[in-house]
Amino acid sequence: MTAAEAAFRAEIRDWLETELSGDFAALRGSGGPGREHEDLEERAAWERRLGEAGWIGVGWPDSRYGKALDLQQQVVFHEEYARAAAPGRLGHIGEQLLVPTLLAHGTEEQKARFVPGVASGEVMWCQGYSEPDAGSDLANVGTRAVLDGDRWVVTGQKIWTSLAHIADWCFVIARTEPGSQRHAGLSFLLVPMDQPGVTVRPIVQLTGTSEFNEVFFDDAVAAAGDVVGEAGAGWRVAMSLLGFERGVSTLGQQIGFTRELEAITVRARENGAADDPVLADRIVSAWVDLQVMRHTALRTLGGDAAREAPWAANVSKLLWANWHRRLGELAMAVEGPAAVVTSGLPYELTDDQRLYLFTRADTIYGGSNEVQRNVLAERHLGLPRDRA
Amino acid sequence: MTAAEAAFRAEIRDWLETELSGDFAALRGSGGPGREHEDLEERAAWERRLGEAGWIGVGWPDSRYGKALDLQQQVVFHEEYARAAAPGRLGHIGEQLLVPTLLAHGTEEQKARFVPGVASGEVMWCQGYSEPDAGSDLANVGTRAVLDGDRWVVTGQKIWTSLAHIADWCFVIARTEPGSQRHAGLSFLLVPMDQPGVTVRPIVQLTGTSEFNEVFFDDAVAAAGDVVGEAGAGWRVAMSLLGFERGVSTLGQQIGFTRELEAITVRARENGAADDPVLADRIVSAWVDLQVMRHTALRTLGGDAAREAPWAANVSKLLWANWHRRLGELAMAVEGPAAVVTSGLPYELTDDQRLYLFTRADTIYGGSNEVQRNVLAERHLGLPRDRA
Amino acid sequence: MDLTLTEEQRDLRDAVRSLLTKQADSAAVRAAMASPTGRDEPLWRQLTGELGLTGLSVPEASGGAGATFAEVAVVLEEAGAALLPGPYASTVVVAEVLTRFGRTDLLPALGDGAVGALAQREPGDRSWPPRVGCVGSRNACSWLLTGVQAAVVDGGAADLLLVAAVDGGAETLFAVAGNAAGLSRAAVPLMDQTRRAADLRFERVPAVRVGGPDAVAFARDVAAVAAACEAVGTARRALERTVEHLRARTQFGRPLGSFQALRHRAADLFTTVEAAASTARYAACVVATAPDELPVVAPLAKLVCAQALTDVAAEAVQLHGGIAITWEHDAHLWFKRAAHVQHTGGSPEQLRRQLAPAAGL
Amino acid sequence: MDLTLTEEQRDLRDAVRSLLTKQADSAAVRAAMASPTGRDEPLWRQLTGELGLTGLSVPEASGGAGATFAEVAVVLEEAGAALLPGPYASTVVVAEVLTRFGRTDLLPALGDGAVGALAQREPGDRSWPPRVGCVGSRNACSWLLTGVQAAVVDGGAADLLLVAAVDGGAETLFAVAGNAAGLSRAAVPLMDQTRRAADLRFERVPAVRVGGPDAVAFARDVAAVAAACEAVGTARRALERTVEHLRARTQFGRPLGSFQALRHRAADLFTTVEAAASTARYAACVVATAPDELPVVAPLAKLVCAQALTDVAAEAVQLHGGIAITWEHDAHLWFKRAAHVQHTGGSPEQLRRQLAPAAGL
Repeated sequence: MTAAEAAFRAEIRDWLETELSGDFAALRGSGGPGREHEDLEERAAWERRLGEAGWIGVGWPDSRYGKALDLQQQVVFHEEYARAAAPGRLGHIGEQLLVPTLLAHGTEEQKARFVPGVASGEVMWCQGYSEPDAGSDLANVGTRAVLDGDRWVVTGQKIWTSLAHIADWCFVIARTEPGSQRHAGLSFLLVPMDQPGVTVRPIVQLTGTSEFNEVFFDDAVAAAGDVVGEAGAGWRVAMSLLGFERGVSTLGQQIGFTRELEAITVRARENGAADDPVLADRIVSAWVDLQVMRHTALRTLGGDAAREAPWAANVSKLLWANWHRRLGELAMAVEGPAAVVTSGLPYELTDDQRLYLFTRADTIYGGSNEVQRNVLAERHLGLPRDRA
Repeated sequence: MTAAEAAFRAEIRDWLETELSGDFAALRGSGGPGREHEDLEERAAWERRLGEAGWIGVGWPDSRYGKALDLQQQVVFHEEYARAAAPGRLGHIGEQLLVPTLLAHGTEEQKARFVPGVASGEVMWCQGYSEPDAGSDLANVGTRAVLDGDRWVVTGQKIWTSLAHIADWCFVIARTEPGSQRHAGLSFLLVPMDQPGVTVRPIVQLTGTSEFNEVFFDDAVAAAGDVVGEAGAGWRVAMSLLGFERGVSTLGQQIGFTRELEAITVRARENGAADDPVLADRIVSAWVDLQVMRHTALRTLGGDAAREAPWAANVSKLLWANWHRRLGELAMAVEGPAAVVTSGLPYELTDDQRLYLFTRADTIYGGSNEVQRNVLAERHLGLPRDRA
Repeated sequence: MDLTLTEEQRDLRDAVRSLLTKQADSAAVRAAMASPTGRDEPLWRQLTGELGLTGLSVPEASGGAGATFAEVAVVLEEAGAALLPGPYASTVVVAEVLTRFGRTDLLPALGDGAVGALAQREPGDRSWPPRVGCVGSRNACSWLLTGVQAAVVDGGAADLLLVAAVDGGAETLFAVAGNAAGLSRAAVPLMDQTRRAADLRFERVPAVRVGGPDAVAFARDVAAVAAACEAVGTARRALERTVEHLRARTQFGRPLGSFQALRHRAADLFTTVEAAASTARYAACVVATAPDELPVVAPLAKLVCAQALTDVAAEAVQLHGGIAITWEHDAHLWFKRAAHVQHTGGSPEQLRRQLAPAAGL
Repeated sequence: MDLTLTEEQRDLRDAVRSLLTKQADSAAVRAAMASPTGRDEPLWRQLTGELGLTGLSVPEASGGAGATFAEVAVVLEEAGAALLPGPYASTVVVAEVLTRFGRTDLLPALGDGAVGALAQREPGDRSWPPRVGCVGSRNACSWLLTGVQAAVVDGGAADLLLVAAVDGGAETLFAVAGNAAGLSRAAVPLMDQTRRAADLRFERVPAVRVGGPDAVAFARDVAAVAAACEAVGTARRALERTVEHLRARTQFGRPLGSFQALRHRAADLFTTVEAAASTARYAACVVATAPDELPVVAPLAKLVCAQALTDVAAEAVQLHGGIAITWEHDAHLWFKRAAHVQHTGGSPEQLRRQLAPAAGL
């Protein structure tokens, strides 16, 4: 570690330590997958605090809008953020998906209008991709938008929309060329959420809590200019966005995983589960696989990764989603017969149970295991496409 | 157990005990999958001895040709045969495949001509189904037969033909209607092996030994009348034969499996492998799964099994093939670092190694895992056929 | 042993299935699990009264139907398939134990919907077989029981409890009335909401001795077989529903079930379920006809069937996709039931350790 | 740590791959494994002499190329991919140990094709880390070694042996010349015919002390990393060949690779291989730059990469179908190599037990 890196690390650590000791102290460990329903107001305030201090968009490649840290610094930032158990981000969809897309495909006017709100932590976004009848088939878009003078009129339904209930805007893939098929004729529209034509209905999950939504567009309106890329060429924009998911934040995610595994390991030592050699073997396996994920992340973030590991996003997703799902199973096994009892009525789950239940979503959302395997087989192994 | 059953069991046990103590004593444990190359002459003599005593074809439904034992008696016979470690059968293809096919589809004349030779243990058969370019696709038959006066002239190549090198006859699926496709236009022909047009080339396996062959038909000849069922309607005959495979002999097979597992368990106790709790857990798993196979066999041989378990053949094959393959892996793990050393030059494998290597064939031959899954999905789950 | 169903067993299965299809569909199950008692009272009265299903294997002389546990197993599979909320499994285990140990005099009024439950685990105990913690002490002509039992399924509603305890150093099985003096019961909430459980505290509670270590072991083993049969029913239904989904749902312009990767996974699950079903059936027949085999067959059946359900429920979620993560779909009910079966009554590792001597280790 | 290959490492990889593609194709490998020495002598001379690959990480001052184990790892992957018969891995492990412990004076003539080997297991020992059984005793200015070592890979051909032994109660690493008096070597045949091994008997054999317990541990760890790197190479090649087969072979009128069940399995294998490759690369860099991490990273890399190869080789056989069961196809060579790597140098269970403290247990 260089002195500059150490200093940078200390700076972030100090800042987080200070900020998370005051009003925000209670937010440590709050939010994130499976807990997205927690502390919404306080976490919104935390987003603004991050924005003030310039810690939103640290990896954006355009220094007009953020710190434009180098890769190593971004790694440090995400590691420290995770290590401090700082709260799960509410603004990550804007920060990690929308802004990179705008920086790559947007007009200067769009950048100037939309990026600062994300950077300040004031404006929240959600992602209108999945539809009820589409499943993993993203190109099966039924939502339509018609240009009517100076505005788009949008009609259709999206589903699995994280944080739609707190979002100010939604980026929506809609079919703008009537009669077009599959990937053609789609547009990437920016639609304000606070209007009569938009209805958000939370989806109650198997945990009894909600963090995904159905979003209904019923003659909802977007400004004619609020289309990213060309109208009708939205598929390319939408797909390039998928490439922005994860990346360097993986290392932060792994620190969260480490913390989860440590808690389970400690519990196993306390309650005697670790004395069962077969269960101990499973715990070590989980630890081993976590190290392998770390090595894979290091390799796929290295200098020449684009050339050496073009498959990184798919391999990483399969590895972490399956690992996390197994971790949920392990947590329950370590808990033993007590694992079946919840912590209270009406349906207050334990951490183990929440992990166990919610990690089932990991292998389904964000590109299911099956989609990742299809992509690996076609693009990276060169196997022929399944006949459609 | 009824008194009659006990007496019958004692009769078989005594007979085997007597016979396998004399000239045939050395044959205990000889032959069978992975050892098909052993003691060919002695095992041929054993076949004739079995035939003399009437122990061939005990399950044939026609009492003109054999004992026509009831199901429970057949179970007892196969169990005792396996328990005595009596030699692997050379005549099982004739006994378990050809004769049941003839009894179902053959003419009286064919039955009278061919069944007695099988029953006496004098005449050996092999099965000409698979072809090099077909893989699991049995309908992809390239072997042709043309009727030329009073004889069929057969040309083509078969592969994975067990025991072709000792067989007197081969039943061959050949295309007898030029230009026909897939399942149509095939015939089930009975072809003598001892003729100039037939060449047998052994396939050297990964064990260094051979039990499968390539069989080349080069204007080989069969009598015009030696077609089972109608000419051109051989697919139905060929497929009904697949239904005869296994069945009640499964229980005998499981006794062989039990013996293999017991040997591994004893070895694990001796060499300390059983003191490794994780390895011990694997051994118990293997034992558990063997019990499950036994219960499944009992259920699928029960009175109403045809109605309750029409999937029996596919499920059983998947269970035993995968179990046996895992057993080979377990044998090596129990042996530990010594597992990598063979027992001698040039390439004399240990029992563990032979089991480990040869069981890889279990999930490939006799309907691969993939074929079994396809059949289960289509026929028993009613899932739509993969698009061809 | 012929493990195929008899004509009568098939009729029984069809009748129960038909009833539960109507009376215990998803909406009814959800209503029952949200109700105060956790069960559909009219349905429970029908099952126990009119149909006499909790007394199925009780001798006719004792007011039962005089069938065997093999018939009970048929009902348990259907109850598992429907995720029927209520104490069916708990009650038939108690009835079987009392019948076997000649104490049908202790049977509560099964025809009136009476409930039995088995208590066999102390709080904090994760060993298997469970440590026996309650203590029985002789008191003139009866026994008094003292101790605590954790998360006893159906323990809150039970009219009769069977309790594993120690008496003079030996494991002993006691029967305790649900309304006995000195017994306090506190509901504990379960992740599997189709079940109810309670912590039980015994303070010098009058008890009747049912039997010694063999009774404790028999009760534990029958409970394991019951759990196995229920699990098979749930697994089979979860797979059926998943296969229906694969047939009906289209993606990329074709039914999901035409994708070979998914078809193969469904085929493997089918193999897993039918193999487990064979073992559950065998175990049920063993309860009925060959109880000597039970100490091996019971843990084996629980091990195999709990794992089968775990595998099927997990894949059912994955193969259904996003909808399976929602509260409104039944997949989470199967999945939570799977966890319940897997983590109670011995973990897979513990059950394999229990079976090690049988396996020659 | 940047784990992507440098420009120089890529060039090295390409050069070695290109050479081995020509000189160590399947036919050449089979000829070599059937030959008396078990290796292709001209190729071995070329690799060691002209290219200096066994001395890659030896300092230039000691006659090596002055690179690091990260470069050696690149070659090991290619050797694994080709299943190159011969003592490359054994020799570079010895070179790395002698370099690290400042004993390059003991290095045999690597440029002339000299061979090193590591002996670390007694006959009948199945523990891990292995029991150290040879005994060293001081004799004036030198040591004498007595004991037996089992199935030492390349032990028969080695010009220099590193031997784990006990000296005054402490684990000690000794160097012994292959032609030393009192050393007898007997070939033992291996299932993996691309390797040669020998049982070694030491009777008061003159030896040089290389280091104490840290040297024994370092040697064992570097051997583990070398095995991991080779295994990754073999796994990657086996998968490539399997994918080629899936592309080329048609069944039911379409390429096998268009069947989704097979494509998904290939994709999972790809994930397994690339994840293992990351860990092997990390471990190789640790040997080069951060040996403090080695006691954890080395067993971890061996564990992960041996398992990856085991998985890939098994599926390579299944996905190739019948042809893979034949002697003429290379699948069995991968499969036997997998077994060799899996069962030597610690079983998966043993390696996980070794890692338990690092995992917090």
